[in-house]
Amino acid sequence: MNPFDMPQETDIAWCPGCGNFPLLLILKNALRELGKDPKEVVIASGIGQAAKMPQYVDAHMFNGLHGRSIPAAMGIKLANRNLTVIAESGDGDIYGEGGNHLLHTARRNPDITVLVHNNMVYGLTKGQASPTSEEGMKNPIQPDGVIVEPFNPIAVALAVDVPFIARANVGDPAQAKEIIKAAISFKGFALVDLFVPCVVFNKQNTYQWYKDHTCPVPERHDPSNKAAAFELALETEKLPLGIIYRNDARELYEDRLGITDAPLHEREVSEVAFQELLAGYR
Amino acid sequence: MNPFDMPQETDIAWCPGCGNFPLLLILKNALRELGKDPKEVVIASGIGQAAKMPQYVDAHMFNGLHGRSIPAAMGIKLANRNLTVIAESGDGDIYGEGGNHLLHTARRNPDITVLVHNNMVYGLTKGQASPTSEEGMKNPIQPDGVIVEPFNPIAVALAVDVPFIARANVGDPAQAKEIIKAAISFKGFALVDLFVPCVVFNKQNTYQWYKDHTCPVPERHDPSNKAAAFELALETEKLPLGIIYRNDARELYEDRLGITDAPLHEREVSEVAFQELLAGYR
Amino acid sequence: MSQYSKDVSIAVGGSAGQGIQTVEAALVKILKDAGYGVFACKEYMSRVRGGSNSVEVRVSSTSAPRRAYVRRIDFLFAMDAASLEHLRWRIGEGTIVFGERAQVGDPGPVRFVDTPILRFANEAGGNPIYSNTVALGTILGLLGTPFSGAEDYLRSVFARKGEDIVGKNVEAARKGYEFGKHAAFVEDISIPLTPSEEKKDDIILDGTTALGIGAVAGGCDFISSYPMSPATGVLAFLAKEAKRFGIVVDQAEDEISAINAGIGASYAGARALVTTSGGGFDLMQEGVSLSGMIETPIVIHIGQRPGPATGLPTRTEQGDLNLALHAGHGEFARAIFAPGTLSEAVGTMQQAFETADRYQIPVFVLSDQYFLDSVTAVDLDELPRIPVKRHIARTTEDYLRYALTKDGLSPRGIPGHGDGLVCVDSDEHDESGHITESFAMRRSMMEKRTSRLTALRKDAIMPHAFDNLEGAETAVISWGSTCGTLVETLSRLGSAKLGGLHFSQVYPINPEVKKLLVGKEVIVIESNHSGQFADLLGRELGVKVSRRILKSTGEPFSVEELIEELRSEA
Amino acid sequence: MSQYSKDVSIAVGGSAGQGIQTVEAALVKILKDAGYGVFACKEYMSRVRGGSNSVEVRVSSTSAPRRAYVRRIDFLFAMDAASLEHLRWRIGEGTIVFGERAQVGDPGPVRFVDTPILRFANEAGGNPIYSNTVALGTILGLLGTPFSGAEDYLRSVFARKGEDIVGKNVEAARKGYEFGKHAAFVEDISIPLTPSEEKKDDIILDGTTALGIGAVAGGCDFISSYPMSPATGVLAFLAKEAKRFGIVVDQAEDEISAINAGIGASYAGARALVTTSGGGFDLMQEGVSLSGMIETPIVIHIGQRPGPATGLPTRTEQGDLNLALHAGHGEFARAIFAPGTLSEAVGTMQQAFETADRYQIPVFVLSDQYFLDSVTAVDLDELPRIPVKRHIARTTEDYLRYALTKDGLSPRGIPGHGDGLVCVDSDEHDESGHITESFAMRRSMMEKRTSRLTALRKDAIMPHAFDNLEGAETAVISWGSTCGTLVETLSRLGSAKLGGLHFSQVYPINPEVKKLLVGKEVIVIESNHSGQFADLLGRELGVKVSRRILKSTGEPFSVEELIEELRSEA
Ligand SMILES: Cc1ncc(C[n+]2csc(CCOP(=O)(O)OP(=O)(O)O)c2C)c(N)n1
Ligand SMILES: Cc1ncc(C[n+]2csc(CCOP(=O)(O)OP(=O)(O)O)c2C)c(N)n1
Ligand code: SF4
Ligand code: SF4
Ligand SMILES: [Mg+2]
Ligand SMILES: [Mg+2]
Repeated sequence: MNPFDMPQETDIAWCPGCGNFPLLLILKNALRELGKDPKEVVIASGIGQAAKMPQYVDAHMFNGLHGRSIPAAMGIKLANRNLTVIAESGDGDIYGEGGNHLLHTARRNPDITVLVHNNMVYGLTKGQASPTSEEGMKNPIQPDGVIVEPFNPIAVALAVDVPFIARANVGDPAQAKEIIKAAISFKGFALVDLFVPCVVFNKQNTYQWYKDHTCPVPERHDPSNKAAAFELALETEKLPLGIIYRNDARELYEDRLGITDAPLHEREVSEVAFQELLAGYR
Repeated sequence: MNPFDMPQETDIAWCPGCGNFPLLLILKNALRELGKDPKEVVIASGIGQAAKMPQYVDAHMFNGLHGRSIPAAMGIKLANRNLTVIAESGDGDIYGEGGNHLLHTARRNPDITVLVHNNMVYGLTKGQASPTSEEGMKNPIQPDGVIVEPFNPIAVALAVDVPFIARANVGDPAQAKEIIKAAISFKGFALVDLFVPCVVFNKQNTYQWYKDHTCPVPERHDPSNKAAAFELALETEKLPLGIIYRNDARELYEDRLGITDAPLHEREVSEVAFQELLAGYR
Repeated sequence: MSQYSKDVSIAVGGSAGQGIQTVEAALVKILKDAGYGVFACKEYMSRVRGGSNSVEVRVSSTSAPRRAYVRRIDFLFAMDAASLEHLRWRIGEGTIVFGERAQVGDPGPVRFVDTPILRFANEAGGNPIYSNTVALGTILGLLGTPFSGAEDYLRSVFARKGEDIVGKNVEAARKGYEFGKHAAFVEDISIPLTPSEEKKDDIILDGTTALGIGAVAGGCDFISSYPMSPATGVLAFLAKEAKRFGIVVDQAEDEISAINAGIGASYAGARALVTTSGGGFDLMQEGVSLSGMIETPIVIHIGQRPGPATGLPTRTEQGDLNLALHAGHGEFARAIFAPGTLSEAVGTMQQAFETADRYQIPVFVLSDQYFLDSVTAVDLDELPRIPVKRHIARTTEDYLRYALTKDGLSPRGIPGHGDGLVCVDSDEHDESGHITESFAMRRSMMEKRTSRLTALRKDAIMPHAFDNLEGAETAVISWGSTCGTLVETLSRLGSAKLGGLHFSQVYPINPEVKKLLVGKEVIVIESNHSGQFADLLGRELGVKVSRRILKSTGEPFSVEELIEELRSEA
Repeated sequence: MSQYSKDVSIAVGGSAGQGIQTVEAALVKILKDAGYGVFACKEYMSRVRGGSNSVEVRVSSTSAPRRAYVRRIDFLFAMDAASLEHLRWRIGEGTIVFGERAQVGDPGPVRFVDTPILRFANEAGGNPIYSNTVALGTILGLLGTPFSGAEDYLRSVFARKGEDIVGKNVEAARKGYEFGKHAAFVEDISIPLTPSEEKKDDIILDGTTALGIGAVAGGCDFISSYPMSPATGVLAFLAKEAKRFGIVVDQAEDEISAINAGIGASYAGARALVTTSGGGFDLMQEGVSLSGMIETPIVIHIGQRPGPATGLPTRTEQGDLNLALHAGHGEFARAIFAPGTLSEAVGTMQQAFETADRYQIPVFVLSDQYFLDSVTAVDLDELPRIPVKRHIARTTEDYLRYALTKDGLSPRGIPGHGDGLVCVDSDEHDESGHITESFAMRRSMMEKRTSRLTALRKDAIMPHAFDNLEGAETAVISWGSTCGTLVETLSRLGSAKLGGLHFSQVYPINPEVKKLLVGKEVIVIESNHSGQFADLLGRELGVKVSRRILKSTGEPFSVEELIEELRSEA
């Protein structure tokens, strides 16, 4: 029994064989192994197949708008920093619609974990190209195949100095779990790009494809070396899996904002301070 | 006389000493030296001090919404590829509000030039921090100084594979002009980050500061080497000026879309094709 | 009188991925070609596999075609137990349920025909995927249409898959067909509908395709959009036709980009379209305001679905009229269309481009999931065509984009077409399109941008009156997708007291409409919670609406439901 | 009667960067402390340097304070030629223009007092920047208030700049003061206003500060916003106070982020605010819809300015009422406030948080540039205070976020506070907050989200009646920022036929309001083009508005203008 299992049987809306199933298990195991209590965990998601994840995890859920899981997660964290806050959604949601939030929340560095289910396609809306779709992939909006370059999330994350950047493949659940654990444990903004096959709409990036096109981050790689990490990010033959970049030295946004352990809803408006404020306008 | 000078005297809304004045001259000179006819040039801008630029250039103007100059410019280019299309705005506009469009338009690679007046501050709205403001800069919203990391436009542009990336300083008008000319001449999506001091609201990043904190791109730098360009982008002591990255091999979005030289407004709906279309539903 | 004398209502229920929509498509085509009137609609969950979805196909004569959803099911084909449960509330006295006991389990207290769908599929093709074809055959057998129609259809559809696949499909269909014929005999089913002999020149469309064809006919040059149900289909349609017509199709990174690219393209002379649903449209509103300010046309299709927020993504609602009406900050002119039939869809989409260009404004076309997914045959002779006039002026050297004129409309120049410069500005601007802070100019420009509303109002499409509105005591009003349901309802109620009025343009409203309503009670039918069009009628015409019949569960109105609601008024 | 018997209207015109606003601030403070009633407002161009801006300061008695913009200028201080041109249309018979001929050039046919502003500045401080202080001194001299007030003020303001600067400023002021006294004598100016002796416990606020203080008092814990004129001030105010009160202030990358962060924070228990203007608000609308769907409170301040699009960024308008009313796709409950006085601003901002939390909805506070920049003294004894009740429930293990209740309101739990889990979903959801496709549940949840409107309506703040509305034939209605102007207009018209009614809550409208209007003609004053509140009165109460007095040039109504408009009705 995992405390994050739903208390009752749930009709899961994913297709049989969908990569989201293994990831659900991986996430729940990671949370359990970290010793988390469901009551301290909030999963904020957007909209998409990936974004349904929190529907199936027994924890707090904020299932918001397509593309907006990151600002919502940040708001939650700032209001109560005792919570473990995960933002979780698909590649279309976080890299496409919500791309601007990724860029700028990284600059702030709140202690939240961003899990992106990267299936290189828009699953829920039935097979349009996502930002990470490979060139040439046929889809309803580009019948002759994708004619734009894919988005490189690792490179972009490096460029905006995300202090924890990793990539994992649900085809290797053990590694994926450890990476997710490391990301959640990391104090700061952590991004994990997860390869999660869509078996219905992406017939080219299959479990096998991900197996064939990935390799572990080279052992000699120093994750604190950003330039080296960028070179890894540019690899196209075999996409490196593991922790690509890590910088433990960045200060948290919460700390820089002077946020204490007391959640905001416990804050009281000091009458003395208020009278002082008014006095300033006498 | 420059054909891009306004036919009548114009009340320019910038402050005396503003870096936008030298840039206005630089841009008009660049356009003249490229032999452009005002009737073939469209400047699309957003909102901000920078975005007022096309108000003072005698060419076609699309002064649209804050943050949205890039999609507008792309739309214009796709509708009539014979036009020379420039998207021009401030750092807040293009890197902040409009960050997502920079990311994803780069992936498409339309033949437009993006000129960002980077004054490291929100000028028009009176001195709030922009994405490129330095940490610690005092401003009305962070009275104790900026507490987030600055946005690195060069690094981000590299991460999304912008095929022409350059940086210039209006303090060196000759170089700035040449770079702008190169960017406009470049066949593809070109980004120029321009250092343009705001003399009113940014008292730390002055003409002198830019002079002291910049250096030319090292001569040995190979602009076709993306990893090397990324290392240059990470420099913080002296910010390199010049062409940082250049890749002439990327195909244009216009070409990949099959757009011809005939502007879209000349397109006619072929009745034969229309009848064929209908026949398909018989 | 036979229960089938006017029409037969067939429902097929199954899970997503089972392909029940292929049964729908086949039935519609085969029956239309056989000389019947056909209508189909569907309802489905927001999932790619599993769940319970259904299609409804109504078969009628071509002289009295049905064009609306009915609750009643005559033949219910349940492909699994869950879909039988899902549709059970619609099972009535006349319903016969067809399904395979092994799949469906105990069907409960219903008239049930154990139909060896899976067995036949395996026998004919060695694969459960032939189940749909078996069901198709069975239905055609029940209806007693010639098998040749099915055979021809299957041959043409599967031709490129090879003779083996064709053969298996035909065989599967035939097994079903024979079973159906036999079942009709056993169950004493006889369908008195007589197919028409006359060969009509018609095509089969759904709402999405009709709007897409309208866009092509309307000279749409450019579309940039971001996928969102139920509006993605229009984007996909134009993508499919892009090459044939030279249309530029761009998948945007978000809705903000989409509308700004559209307005950019329109500034440069293209007829531009965006398609989205309520949530995505929210993000486009600043763009709508820009279009209003710079007087640059843009056509916006909103495929409505139940909100707020994500709501029910695959269901239907007419909840975004107020949104379109007030979208974008500030005040400026606009027009809103809402087709109710597929031929209106083809027409209003063309009209939308014409109106947008003529009046240099943002124009909306509102549809909804029910409408977009509804299928009927459309007579080619009646297909509306509006010539593409570009309303673009070649500029002279002294060109002023916002030259002040009597009617507020300045000749619209575009860059690169003539000797002038075309300057547009989201700031308040002068005649040349440059920024101004003059209050006098502001006043003139506000007047300019809003005064065209008078002409727009006079030009507004008159609503379509039916069922003898003139003589009726009460006008029952529909807009957009509820049209078909109201038409059938009133014709079935057959009351002289009730007349119908359908609006395919909902804003502005032609002032002449007031005359149509003088002295009548007014009832408005809307698929939303508050009666947004009823409010609008009050605001625009001062018409008092005496009753609002509203529904916002995510399902369309059924004819039965409307009949029940209106019986007391009849 | 002296032209100054009720009040003196002083205008100072100069270019941006010349610091005329420091003159305004000084005048208001010194005159208030001296026992006068004061009001100030400003108008300025969208530029940081140059152009022509002006401030208006009205001095009155404290017993009959003025709180509105008048066109009339008694003393016009022109710091340069351009500002004299800029304000020339407001020069009337009684206007005396002060300025230095060397700066202003030929002032034209006006009553002109050549005032050596620059010369004195150079003499006193060796620097033109002392010009403002000279002007300040001159005004005080004209008014004949004791110089000690100016001296005290300058000492305290410049204290941290050192004795030298203080001394130069005092000297500059003194030179102006002496000149002003002399000019008053020469020009035969005598001001009959007597300052009040009574020391009131009051503070000086502008609209921005009043809203900021209201937010602090209302328990605002969190604000995330993106700068946009004229709404940025509220963000800057809270930023300044963040440390003192432990408020979290986040500058967002865009407005979409701002509202989603706000709703996230609110979900986790914070009272959250966003501040923006129309264009930025457009981008927040999907977030508004989310707030409605997940029943998570959020307070939204819209500082209105003239649209569409960028419009006139530093000017004023009330054009976004319809926008707020219909913002966000789908249907759900909301409330909209629009304070008309600074003390109402303090109060309604608190009420906004209380209403948002109590009803778990998005709540709007509408202001505009004119209001945000208007300054008056506010009596501390009358400062409205509403206790901060959080309306948050500790959850139990079986907690259901959307438990169905009679009034549609479920106890609001937040994560980490109790034993339950708090699940919210932008999809249609069941009581536990998980996604559902049940139509029955949809119906219940739509009912739940909208039925609270009944209670909201009953709780709605009643409008403020004045000028003997009860006995009047005609009710003249204001909402938001036009309040002060209407109050002064009616009091000056002094007609028993006209009564006033000011709405500080514009939606929903308390049904009791209808009684106040029974049998009366209704006139509505609005700073917009179409009369949006007049439409709303029609929709909400069925009230027929007989006349709309509208203005959308970007300027506020002046009292004179309203008097002219209403004279025929008086
Ligand atoms: C503002 C907005 N635009 C569009 C949509 C429609 N939409 C829902 S999910 C989705 C894409 C899903 O793709 P992704 O995020 O990759 O998730 P996946 O389904 O592939 O897991 C889209 C476009 C929406 N809900 N909201
Ligand atoms: C949607 C929207 N949000 C905010 C604004 C207000 N605004 C106008 S310009 C600007 C920032 C300007 O900064 P930048 O782009 O760096 O240009 P600069 O003035 O510094 O040249 C802002 C926040 C707006 N016009 N529209
Ligand atoms: S469509 Fe793809 S991503 Fe969505 S549930 Fe099915 S397999 Fe998974
Ligand atoms: S505020 Fe700064 S950027 Fe704007 S015009 Fe003045 S100096 Fe230039
Ligand atoms: Mg995806
Ligand atoms: Mg800037």
